[in-house]
Amino acid sequence: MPDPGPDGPIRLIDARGAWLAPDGPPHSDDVLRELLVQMLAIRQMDERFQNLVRTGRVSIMTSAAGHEAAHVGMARALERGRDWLFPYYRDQGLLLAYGVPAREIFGQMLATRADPGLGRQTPTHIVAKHLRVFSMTSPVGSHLPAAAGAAIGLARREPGAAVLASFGDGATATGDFHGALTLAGVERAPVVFVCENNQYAISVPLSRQSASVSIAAKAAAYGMPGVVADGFDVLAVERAVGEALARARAGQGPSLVELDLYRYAPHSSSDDDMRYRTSEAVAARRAEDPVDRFRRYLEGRALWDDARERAALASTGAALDAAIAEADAAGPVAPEAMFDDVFAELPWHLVEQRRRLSYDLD
Amino acid sequence: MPDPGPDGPIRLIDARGAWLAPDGPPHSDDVLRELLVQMLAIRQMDERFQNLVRTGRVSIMTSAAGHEAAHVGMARALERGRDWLFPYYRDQGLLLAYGVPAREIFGQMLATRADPGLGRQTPTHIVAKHLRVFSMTSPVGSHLPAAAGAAIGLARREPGAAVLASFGDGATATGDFHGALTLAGVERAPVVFVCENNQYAISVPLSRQSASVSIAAKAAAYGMPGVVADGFDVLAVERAVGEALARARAGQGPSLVELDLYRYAPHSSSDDDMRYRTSEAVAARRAEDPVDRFRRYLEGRALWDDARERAALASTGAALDAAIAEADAAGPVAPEAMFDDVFAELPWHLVEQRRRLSYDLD
Amino acid sequence: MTPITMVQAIARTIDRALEADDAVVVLGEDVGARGGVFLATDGLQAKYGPARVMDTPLNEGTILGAAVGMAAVGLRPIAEIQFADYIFPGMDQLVSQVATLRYRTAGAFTAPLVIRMPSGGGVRGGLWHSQSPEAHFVQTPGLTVVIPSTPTDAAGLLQSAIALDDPVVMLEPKRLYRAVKEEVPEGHTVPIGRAALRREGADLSLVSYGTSMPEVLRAADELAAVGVSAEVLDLRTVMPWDRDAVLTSVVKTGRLVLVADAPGQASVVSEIAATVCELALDQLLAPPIRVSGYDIPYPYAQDRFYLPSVTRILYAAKQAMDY
Amino acid sequence: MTPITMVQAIARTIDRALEADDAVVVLGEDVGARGGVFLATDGLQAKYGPARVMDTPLNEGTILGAAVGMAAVGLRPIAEIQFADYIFPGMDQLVSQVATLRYRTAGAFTAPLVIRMPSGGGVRGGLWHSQSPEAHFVQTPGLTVVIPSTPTDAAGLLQSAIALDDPVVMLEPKRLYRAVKEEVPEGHTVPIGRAALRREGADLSLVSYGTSMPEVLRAADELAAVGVSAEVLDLRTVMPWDRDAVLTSVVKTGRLVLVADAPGQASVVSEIAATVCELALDQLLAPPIRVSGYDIPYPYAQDRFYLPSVTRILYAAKQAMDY
Ligand SMILES: Cc1ncc(C[n+]2csc(CCOP(=O)(O)OP(=O)(O)O)c2C)c(N)n1
Ligand SMILES: Cc1ncc(C[n+]2csc(CCOP(=O)(O)OP(=O)(O)O)c2C)c(N)n1
Ligand SMILES: [Mg+2]
Ligand SMILES: [Mg+2]
Repeated sequence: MPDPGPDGPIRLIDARGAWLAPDGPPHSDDVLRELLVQMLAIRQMDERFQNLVRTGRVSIMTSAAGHEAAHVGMARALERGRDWLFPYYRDQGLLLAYGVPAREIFGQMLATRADPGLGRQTPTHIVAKHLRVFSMTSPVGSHLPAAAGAAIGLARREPGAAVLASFGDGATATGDFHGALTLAGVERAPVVFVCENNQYAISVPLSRQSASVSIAAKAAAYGMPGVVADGFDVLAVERAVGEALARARAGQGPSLVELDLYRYAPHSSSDDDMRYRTSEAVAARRAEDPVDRFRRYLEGRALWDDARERAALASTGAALDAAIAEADAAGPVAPEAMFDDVFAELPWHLVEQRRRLSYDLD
Repeated sequence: MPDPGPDGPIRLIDARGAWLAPDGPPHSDDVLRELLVQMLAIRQMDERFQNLVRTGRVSIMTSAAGHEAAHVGMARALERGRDWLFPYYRDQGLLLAYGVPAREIFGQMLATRADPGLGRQTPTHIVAKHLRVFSMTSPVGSHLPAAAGAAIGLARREPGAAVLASFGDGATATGDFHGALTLAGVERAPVVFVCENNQYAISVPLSRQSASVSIAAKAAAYGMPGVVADGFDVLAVERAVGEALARARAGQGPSLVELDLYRYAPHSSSDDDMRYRTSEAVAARRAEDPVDRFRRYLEGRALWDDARERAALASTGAALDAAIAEADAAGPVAPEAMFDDVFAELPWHLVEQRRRLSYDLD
Repeated sequence: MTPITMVQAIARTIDRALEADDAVVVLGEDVGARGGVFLATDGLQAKYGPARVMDTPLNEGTILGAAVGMAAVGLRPIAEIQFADYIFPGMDQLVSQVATLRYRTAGAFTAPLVIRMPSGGGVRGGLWHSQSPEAHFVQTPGLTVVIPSTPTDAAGLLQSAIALDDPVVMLEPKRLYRAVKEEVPEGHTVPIGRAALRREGADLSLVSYGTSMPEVLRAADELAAVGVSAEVLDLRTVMPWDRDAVLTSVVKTGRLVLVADAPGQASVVSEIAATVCELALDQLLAPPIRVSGYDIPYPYAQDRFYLPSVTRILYAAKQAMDY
Repeated sequence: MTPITMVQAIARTIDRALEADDAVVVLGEDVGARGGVFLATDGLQAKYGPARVMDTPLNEGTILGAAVGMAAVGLRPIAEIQFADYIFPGMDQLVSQVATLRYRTAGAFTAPLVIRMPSGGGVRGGLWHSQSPEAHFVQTPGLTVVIPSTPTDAAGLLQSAIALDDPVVMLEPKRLYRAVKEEVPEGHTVPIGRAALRREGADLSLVSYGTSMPEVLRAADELAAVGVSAEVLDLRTVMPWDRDAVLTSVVKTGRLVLVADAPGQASVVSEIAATVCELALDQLLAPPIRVSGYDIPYPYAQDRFYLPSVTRILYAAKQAMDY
């Protein structure tokens, strides 16, 4: 747990589901239930991703388990159609909650023609321009300068819009993180940098990634406010990110928000986390699970029960399975398609290389 | 002037030469006079550099005018033979004060065989391994990761030694600055990062380089102490840097020291600073000149007078001119020498290329 | 029309682009009040304001990455890297973000950037003010790479680069920034991918570009004086290079000398030599010979010995003629 | 002797180096408790402690720069870049700091580093887990570049690289990490700059290295089956490459097919093709033909179509034989 500063992290609901904040909940009962449904959906999607890897249909995946509250809270804080989102490879839950069609998400995972990116990228590197969601890159932190640049551009062309850029704790050590926040600070650009601090960059714990008291504390180096929110509390995430986005939209400059959370699964389906942490340590953080916590809160207010849970799981599960089927049905991308989009026009050397590919296809 | 934090910048002597500190001066009268002589020497060397450029003998130079107190104070804080120095291209004054022979410095400027680097580098990129002075690179900030690495290595092999790395305000925006301080913080490495904040990176003022209240304030992002010292006060520099080095040597980890100063000359002999600042602005900061200030302090204590000044200038001037003559006398490096030291052994393609050079030499 | 230098032609072209299209912005280190260290953006911030001609913090990766983000929301950035030598701190942004954007999004996003950088030696600048790193760009799929050698081509290639919806790296031979003045017609464009025939000739093809063009032309003159008719091609674009023009010339002359100031290993001229041999082996009367910069860091003391000299070019021509 | 894989051979060689010399240190992301994502440093932190096997923050420039500083004070660092694709954020440190240190200090300082990185495709890793960026290194004066294709060569080249007082980049074909097991003798060294003759042949020279070697050997087998005797050279070092071995073979066979998985433009194979043509034009019975990775970002969906296939190699061989 990072040092959250004098006032502690932003938290509205405690680990047992009790309401903590002086004010009441910010949403109608329906919306509150919807938040839980979204978190459950992310977890269901995660299981399906794991399955696709296990059956060899997908080569690798990075699990969002433990990030559900962060993803749903961020999605809720964004204004669809106005704001821009620059996510990273672990944000499939954020994209699902934000409205990216599951068909496109699974199309990307399976690299079928249902993928708007035509199967070019590593699984989970989803793009959704129709929702103002920028493309992901694998090099950690490398999307952050673009997020700052987009915010600078928006301030000039669409004042009132903001950018949200998300990334992991490991990304904070990169030169791109530093450059992006430096530029955003100087330009007072409308961008909110949200760190999904899951305590690890693969095996490297935060203590070996940074010696600052928290990630939020780094904000001062860029002349911007920094706050820590409990990343297992969906409403705290929504509030912290929402306030920062509101400031950005109002021309009050950038912010850094740290979401304190925990990665349940190994870094990726290719990782073995028992080499660097114990199952007891994982279990200890799972005891504060964001989904369970929010469910308990809703149950305490009699907004949720087993019947609703079963219904939600059944309907989301069916929708996800239908999306997989649709993604599959779109069929594989053609081998020759790998030569498209390198340039707007195919130069002569690629014309010839495409021809050479045909030897392999006969 | 950066926000120096609650206690203001470290300053022992004010702009008019009055003693401010509660304690007395840290040095004998002889040493105090020596500090002035060194600052005067740096200024004299600067004039000679300018002359060499004017006469076309050197292609470019970056002036140290305004950095004299910083250079002499840092040189004094280091322990020769124990500590390591990772300087940057504007630090010729620091190197002179630290004991790099003027013959080597001018040899480097003139790219003669008096240059231990054999004329390979741009003027002012001096190297002096015999004094544990590392090689400079032009890419701004790019020596800082090496400084952190050297400190990590020293902690293991020579506990009690420290590293000083100096750089400009512009360097603080680079990814290398961030990576170096991040690593040093995590490793609690014995390194002191000293920023010679001369307010500009060529034409870009600090306000467009960083939105933090000061450069020293960035230290918290790396879990290390940060202080601001008056970079026009040689004893303040020595104290701030000296204390940080002492902490490093004692195993108490890295520090960031910001020296608030001002560049008098254009960025380089190829720059025209009147495009981006006024001569009035320059004059305003020159009114607090570090050399004048220290001279006034010494005069106030009757440790200095015109006769001493004349004698010092004459003797240093003569020594510098002799060094130029010596550097010249060493003669130019041979054209073929440009093929040496790319690798320990010349590979076949360079053997042939060296042979081809001979066509140009006949 | 007043004759202008290459750097003036560049500044004028940027000026017109800023004037013609609100979406065009300029960003880089010292591009504002300073007007760029070579004055390629002289006076533009005063004219268009700091929001359109923007000084950035000292971070090349951030310059390129920010330009990508600006493009995502509809701008058309012209980014300056102060010296080509300083592309390397921004190399990941160039290779990973800029070059792949169209590809990895199947065209949903594009990177219509121009990335300008003074390159090449011969100015007594030493190790980090002299490099010609074009081969790094040529071997990065997704980048178009142009290198002018005249004021007119600089203006024309830049104009085409600004219009293109894909990222273009423009290397500007700094030694030629003020070497000559030409009357440069306004609005002039030079097609990307097309070489210029500088001299017609029958005996030998001299193919080059950028910094080395003056030496190549002088060598052609000296060859003419001894009765060797050299054809001279200035590639102008090195990715994609003008294969048809090169092959046409080589088929005609049967002899090829390639000249460039960049280091020779895995270079543009190596690529061309290999391709010509693959496609026109039987038309060759002599092996293609490459005259390159040396494969060493660019030395300060030997600045004038590094670049391909007229002597070295003539020596190669003689080898080809005598083969 | 138990047969071991390439990655085991690498881990063992690093282990022995740490044991033999206190000055040797390992640094990189996840090299500690995790043992590296491919297990090339498996168990070493437990054995030698975190001061000698050190996890770094996520910053490739810092890894390389810190290694340079460690070397300045007497250490001999072995740095791991987790994937070759992630060298680019560290490119300036590699090109500007590491590669030039000996040169710019006239030998006062050296950079006796080994920089290891898994490279190449064929593992369904997509754009940033598949690249082979060796040409970037080859054209950077000051770097030595090795690429093994067998467990024994991996151990032997690494051993030589650790002993060398200059920086060595070792690209490790990740597709071959566990492809075969061999008995690898302890303390085995492979000289840098020396190719290995994998098959003797009379009709055609197949020259390759790294990731593509298995396809090249299979192609040689298929050629043998149809009566074409192919000589196969595995370069192992691509800077400096073994010119004598290549020329000797080409002079013997008169035909050259070059194969590598990296993009083709301004590549290692282009350099070799150009050099062979320059030096042995008259001995060539056919033009040297290059079979390369495509000049596109490495696609995920078409992972298995990207790499030079046996079919493409055979097609090139046929072209050379039929010429
Ligand atoms: C520049 C770069 N270096 C190394 C890697 C390999 N890598 C992939 S993810 C990762 C850890 C990232 O950790 P963090 O930023 O905390 O995000 P998380 O995966 O924990 O969500 C590393 C080192 C990479 N993708 N990019
Ligand atoms: C990576 C890089 N980018 C650009 C440059 C060009 N350049 C040389 S000095 C300089 C400004 C450096 O300012 P600062 O760090 O404040 O040091 P100062 O020169 O003011 O002492 C710039 C941009 C460079 N040398 N390196
Ligand atoms: Mg993490
Ligand atoms: Mg400065």
